[in-house]
Amino acid sequence: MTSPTDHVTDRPTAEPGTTHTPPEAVVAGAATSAPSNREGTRADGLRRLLRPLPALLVLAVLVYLPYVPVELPGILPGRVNGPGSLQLLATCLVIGGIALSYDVLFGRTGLLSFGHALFVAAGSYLLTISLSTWALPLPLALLTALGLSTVLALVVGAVALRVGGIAFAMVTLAFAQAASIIVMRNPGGVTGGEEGRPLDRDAVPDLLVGVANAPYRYWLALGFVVVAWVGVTALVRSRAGHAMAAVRENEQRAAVLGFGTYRVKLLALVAGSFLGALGGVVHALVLGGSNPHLTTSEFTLSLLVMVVLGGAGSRWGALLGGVLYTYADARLVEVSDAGVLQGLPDLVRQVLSQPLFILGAFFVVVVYFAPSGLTGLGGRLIRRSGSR
Amino acid sequence: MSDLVLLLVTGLGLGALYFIAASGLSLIYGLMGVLNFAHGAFMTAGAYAAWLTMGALPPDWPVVVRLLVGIVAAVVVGAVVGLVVEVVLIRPLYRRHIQQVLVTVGLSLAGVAAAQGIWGADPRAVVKPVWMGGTTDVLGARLPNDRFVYVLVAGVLFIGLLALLHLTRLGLVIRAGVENRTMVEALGIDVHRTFTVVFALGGAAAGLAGVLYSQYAGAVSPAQGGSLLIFAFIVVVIGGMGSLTGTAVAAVVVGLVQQLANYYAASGVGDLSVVLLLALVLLLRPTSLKGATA
Amino acid sequence: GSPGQPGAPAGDNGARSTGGASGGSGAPYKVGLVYSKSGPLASYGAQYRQGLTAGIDYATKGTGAVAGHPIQITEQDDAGDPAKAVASATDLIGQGNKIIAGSTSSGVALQVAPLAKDNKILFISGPAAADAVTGANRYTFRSGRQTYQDVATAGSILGDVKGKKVTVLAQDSAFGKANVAAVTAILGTKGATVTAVEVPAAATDLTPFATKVKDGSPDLLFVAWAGANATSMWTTLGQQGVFDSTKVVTGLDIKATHALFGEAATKINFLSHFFEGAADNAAYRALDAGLKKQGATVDLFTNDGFVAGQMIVHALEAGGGDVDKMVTSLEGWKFDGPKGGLEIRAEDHALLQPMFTATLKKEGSNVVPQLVDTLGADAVAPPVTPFK
Amino acid sequence: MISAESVGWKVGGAQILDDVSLTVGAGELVGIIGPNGAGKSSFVNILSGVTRPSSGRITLQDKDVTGASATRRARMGLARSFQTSALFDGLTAGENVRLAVQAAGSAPFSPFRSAGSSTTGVIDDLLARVRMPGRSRTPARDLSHGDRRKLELAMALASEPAVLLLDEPMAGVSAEDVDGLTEIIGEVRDGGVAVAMVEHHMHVLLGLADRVAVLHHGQLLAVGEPTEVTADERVQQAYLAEAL
Amino acid sequence: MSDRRSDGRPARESVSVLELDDVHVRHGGSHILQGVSFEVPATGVTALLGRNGVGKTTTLKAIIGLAPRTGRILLQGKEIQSMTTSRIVRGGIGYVPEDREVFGGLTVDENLRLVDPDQGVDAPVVGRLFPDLVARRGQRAGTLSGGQQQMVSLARVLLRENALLLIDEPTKGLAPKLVTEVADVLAEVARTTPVLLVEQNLPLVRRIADRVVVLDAGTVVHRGAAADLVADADLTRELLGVSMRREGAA
Ligand SMILES: Nc1ncnc2c1ncn2[C@@H]1O[C@H](COP(=O)(O)OP(=O)(O)OP(=O)(O)O)[C@@H](O)[C@H]1O
Ligand SMILES: Nc1ncnc2c1ncn2[C@@H]1O[C@H](COP(=O)(O)OP(=O)(O)OP(=O)(O)O)[C@@H](O)[C@H]1O
Ligand SMILES: [Mg+2]
Ligand SMILES: [Mg+2]
Repeated sequence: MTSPTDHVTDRPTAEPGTTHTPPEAVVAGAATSAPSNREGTRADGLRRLLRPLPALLVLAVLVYLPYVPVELPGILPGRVNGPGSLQLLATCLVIGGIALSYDVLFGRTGLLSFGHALFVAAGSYLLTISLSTWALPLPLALLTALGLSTVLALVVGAVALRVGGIAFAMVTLAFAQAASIIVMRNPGGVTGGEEGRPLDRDAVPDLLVGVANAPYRYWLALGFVVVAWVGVTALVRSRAGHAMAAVRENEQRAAVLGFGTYRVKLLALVAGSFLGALGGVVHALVLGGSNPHLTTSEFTLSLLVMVVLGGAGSRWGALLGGVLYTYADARLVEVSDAGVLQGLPDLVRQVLSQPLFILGAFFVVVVYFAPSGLTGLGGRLIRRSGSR
Repeated sequence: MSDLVLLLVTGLGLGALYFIAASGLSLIYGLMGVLNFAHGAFMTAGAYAAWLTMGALPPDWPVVVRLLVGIVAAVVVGAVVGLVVEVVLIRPLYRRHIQQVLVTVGLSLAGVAAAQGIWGADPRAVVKPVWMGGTTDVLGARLPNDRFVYVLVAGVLFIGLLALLHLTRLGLVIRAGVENRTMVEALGIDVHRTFTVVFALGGAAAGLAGVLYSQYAGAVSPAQGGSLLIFAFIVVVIGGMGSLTGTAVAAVVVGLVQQLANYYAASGVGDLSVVLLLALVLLLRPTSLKGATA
Repeated sequence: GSPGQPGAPAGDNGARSTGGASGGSGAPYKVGLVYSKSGPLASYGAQYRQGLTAGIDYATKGTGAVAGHPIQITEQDDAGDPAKAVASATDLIGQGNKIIAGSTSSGVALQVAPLAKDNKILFISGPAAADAVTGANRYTFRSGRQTYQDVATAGSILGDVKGKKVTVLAQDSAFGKANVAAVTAILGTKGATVTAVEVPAAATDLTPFATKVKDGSPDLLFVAWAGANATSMWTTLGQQGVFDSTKVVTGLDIKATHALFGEAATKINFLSHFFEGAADNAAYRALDAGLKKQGATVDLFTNDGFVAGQMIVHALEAGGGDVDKMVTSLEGWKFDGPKGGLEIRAEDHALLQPMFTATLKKEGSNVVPQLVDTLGADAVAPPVTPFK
Repeated sequence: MISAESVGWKVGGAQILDDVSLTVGAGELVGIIGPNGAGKSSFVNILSGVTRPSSGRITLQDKDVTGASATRRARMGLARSFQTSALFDGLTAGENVRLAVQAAGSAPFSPFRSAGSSTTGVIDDLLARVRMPGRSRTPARDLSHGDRRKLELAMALASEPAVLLLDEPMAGVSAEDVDGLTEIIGEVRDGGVAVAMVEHHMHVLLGLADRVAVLHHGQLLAVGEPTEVTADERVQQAYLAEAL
Repeated sequence: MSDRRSDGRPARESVSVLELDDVHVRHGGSHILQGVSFEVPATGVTALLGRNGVGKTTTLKAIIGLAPRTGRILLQGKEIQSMTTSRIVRGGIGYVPEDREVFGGLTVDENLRLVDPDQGVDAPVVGRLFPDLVARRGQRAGTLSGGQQQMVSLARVLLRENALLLIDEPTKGLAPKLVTEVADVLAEVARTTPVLLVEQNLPLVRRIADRVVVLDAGTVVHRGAAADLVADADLTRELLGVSMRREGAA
């Protein structure tokens, strides 16, 4: 009972599946820390100008990374701008962007979807199939992949949103599971079953192929994150974004106020799925193919984990969660391999040599000590040091 | 005819297994409002506990006796694991449902990985009493004997849990705690102890499910619990989240549908049947599901 | 200063010599391994790795070096996940490894193979059995057997199949489907009637499928099964009396699984790629001895690692660091592996190799495989699949 | 203007409402009283579209809305408050009101119109009107019970509705503020809004209501002038007794 | 109208059952109770008054351990400020929360059996005060009307012997007739069990309260006999914004 409980509610929420969003991260406009006083409009204006600054700084650094020939032993494989590092970072960024798209549903609208993987996979597979089987030119393939995925999202959303709460989670899970089964069955040889389907190299620009071109794939991934970030920001700041927050907090009340809750939820689902599908497309380009891991419910579950890890309902949170999770998943393999373990008793070593064990345990620790996500923890530390 | 009998009986046996796996899940969901993703890991723990115990006992003891001791070990280990997890991990996250769920997600990852690290990823064979491996001829169908055991155990478990929930004070407190723990506490009831008891009970049920499933599969493997957990989830959801009777009915229905679809329908449909059933139930009768309109 | 080429290293491009194996003084030859050190196929991966060590040892006569250049091996774990494998392979290629070997799972092999072509490096696939690896591209080779060879071996067990009924019991997956296709292609053309019973991945109880098999009363049942519920499958087949009327054939997996056949063990006819005691020649004895040194024993995939080691050394001897020369030197190469005489077919890089049939015999509480027959490489050779 | 024509509602075998007809005209305030469990809240739920009646007809602005959703009715100018405060708990009081203002403003739903902050003045104004100034930045879940009730009222008022349904707006409001809030509701009515208001505080209704409807066991026991109704013996017996 | 309870015994003679000494409650950034001190005598009704949001409910929650508090709280001389809620309640405090908080999924009877496993809705006190509940014993409490839920909430604490009752706005949402009845019940209960009552209904306070404690912005601004406050119209207006007499006349 001495856990960090800074926003305990007095009334327990009995409903499962409802989100506990930290108050500081709710509706746009108030998304960044609420200023304690409302002094002058000049200070406000300045603040508004400065608000995107951290994001732009981070972006600038990220854009420059492929020119940084520094070695970070233990942190990245080889040079920062080596192909291995850039490939890893690109994967992290793509997944981070996808987590961001998932947060549109989960963190912003309170829709616990277990089927987000479906749309990511749709983007990825449709691109691969358009290019490799239907031999469409790249622009047309992109349009096909995104268009069909969006239509899919509309159809699935229209059906699944007829129910709410856990039932919604399960219906979306059912759809995703069905898609997963279909992909595994390799209909007409287009998906490659559990072995996945590599992308036809001749169909994509040379700049995206080959180890030497890792920087371009990295920038592509970064570009996707920027698009997702801007998209989510625009959405959240719009009236629709406010309506999404309303639906999340109290759906019945939102309906009585005159928000078309069904349409708001459908919009959130389609918008999130569109960004997810875009992520899938970029994922296919970065990895050079589609693999069925994207269709599994474990993937959706890991998206949920990422979003919560970073902090639901905050752009930084979702992105950071996605990037960190992917990074940890990839790099823990090295840690568990490390010589550090050699001196340990057999049993401990055997257990610690499993990357998933470390990831799971790490995850428990984060949830435990930063219940409102890593960004929530960061925010709290900043506030604490600020008030001293 | 004999085929149908065979399918119905094995379908029922399958449903029984699903119910045993789902009952602990349903119980914990009932009180905590938490879908326990670590339930699969609990089952795995039970299965390995039984496997180790049976291996440690003198091989000249009859298999049945070793199995019974193994089952006791599995149940005890399941209960202890549940108890420890509740006290150490779940309790401090009091009232944070999502976080509690996430802790169990982390546990499920770590638990399976730990088992894999210690005993390897490959399945290990378990011994099975000869009678359970045999068959009984009924109407020309060769019915595997172990299915009768599963049905029997599931039935006893169902009645026991039902009695617990509706006839005892603990059951009343559990059902009240589902809705509003603060108020239960404000009525002078130590709800924490109840949580712990329930988690231990759920863990024990998981242990039981784990050992029975390993008997069914003829082997233990780290991912085994997880594969059964998927169906347990589906059963709990179709059954109406936390309703034990619903869970029981859903388990039988899912078992039968799966079995019949696998035989009579084209391959592929059999695979989708459970998923389709789930979607159908949810879309046609969403209101019958508690928690559906959260 | 102004940034140079993205992805370029800081100073000169010289290969960093971080020491290496003993016995060489020249710059090391770098070989990258991408395989399953953790994840579901970790045991296959471990065997492969043990075999590889023994193979390199054997081929370099214990020096670990080729013409004075030590072979420097860098390992990366893919945990069976193609996405991780692609990232790892990119990293390794980026670090200057001209040879990549490994690929425990078919999914990984099929996604890494295009990278070999993109980046013009040599890829020697490991235990992955997918037929599609053969003929994937000029840069891709394999050191193990492929599904076609398994099935052809099974066919031999039945003898003359003309007019016989053959049923394939397979999982509804790419692996299963490949087996069905192979059986239809091989035995169907020889006059057998082939039917398939496909088991969906989500099936828990296998009674319906055992019943279907029995209803068809085939002469030969070919079981293509990979996965944890094997015991349950065999028990069910036994309970429904399939063994009483039908000859049952399946592939013999690694030792650890032998106990899982339960009561059915002695009633099944096995086709085998490799097992302890299957062959005897210099290479086999070297493998055996090499494994003993590592505290391991001969098992299914130690062969694939050993052969990979032989191929790596041969390629380096002939080509040094020149990939094209290495490729040419491997094409058409005939040599003795632990299984016997092997040949790398020039047209599609299929590895032509002998195959075995076996039975399991009870020895105390253990079961051990007994060799029944050895099939010549020609008898089971797959048809040529030219490069795309 | 809203009216119910012989509305009935049955649930689980129990007849909760039975043949209730009531019309509230523009600029009229009708008080709804009755013992606990008489069906008042159920009636408000049916008028606002939160529940569907089992029989009868609802018309809103002369259109039949019996089958229309709560959202549709809200768009047609109906606003309501809940007996148990239904707020957006995670949002601040100000954001709660802002959402209510916006919902009203965007009759044709326009996803990507910017939310803007032009509403800030309106929000602070409304919060001041319901006697909770300076509470705008408090998250709704941290508000005291009385303040939640007031916020509930503010949100109902925010959309400048044509028809306003209030379910016990004064329950839990401090004695000091009751008069002020009563006055506001009176002003709204005077502005031409049709108001129906469930309330147990008789002294509030006596001064405010044009007519009072009494529900008893799901049936309309009496409708009429406040003084007339309170003088009715049956009403005295079932409901009022000795007022505190 | 009397400023004494019906048995005529003045409240101030009794010793206190509950004592708050410099109790603070902080929530996140806000300091909600800023040093609240008062005593509740061992008999009669003590009314806790104040405008909306001044901290009345928080005070009750602090006493029973539902709000994080510092300071000293003594129940019958024993410190309880560091005990868990369930222990405090078992120590003899009954609590009626302001939001009713009945268990919606349980039947009326089951709601009551949580407190009194043996009698539940069959307890005489329920039959006497709330016959409506007896008639609805099998109905799920979630489907009860607001007022009916309030009855369940009240009945729950009356089933057990308590050293002290904390009751938060019990008459909110009750029909006038029922308000009168509840007032009588409380007056009767208070004869044996002291009651700390939060209430906005001033006529009711005037009728049954012996003493008053008035809060404003998290601090106690007035303590005294109910009669004294009622008599002083200016003081009432200053503390509560209205005059009790005018209200009563309405
Ligand atoms: N599902 C149900 N089953 C049985 N009775 C029900 C159900 N739902 C509601 N009721 C009953 O319907 C009646 C009307 O409830 P409603 O909430 O409309 O009353 P109300 O007039 O608003 O009372 P209050 O003043 O106490 O709020 C109550 O007696 C309640 O018990
Ligand atoms: N969890 C919380 N976090 C922050 N502030 C809170 C919290 N709970 C209550 N408050 C604040 O504490 C103050 C006192 O609240 P409390 O509920 O005790 O008031 P009250 O006197 O009971 O008012 P009412 O008459 O409206 O019920 C209010 O200003 C409220 O906003
Ligand atoms: Mg009501
Ligand atoms: Mg209060």
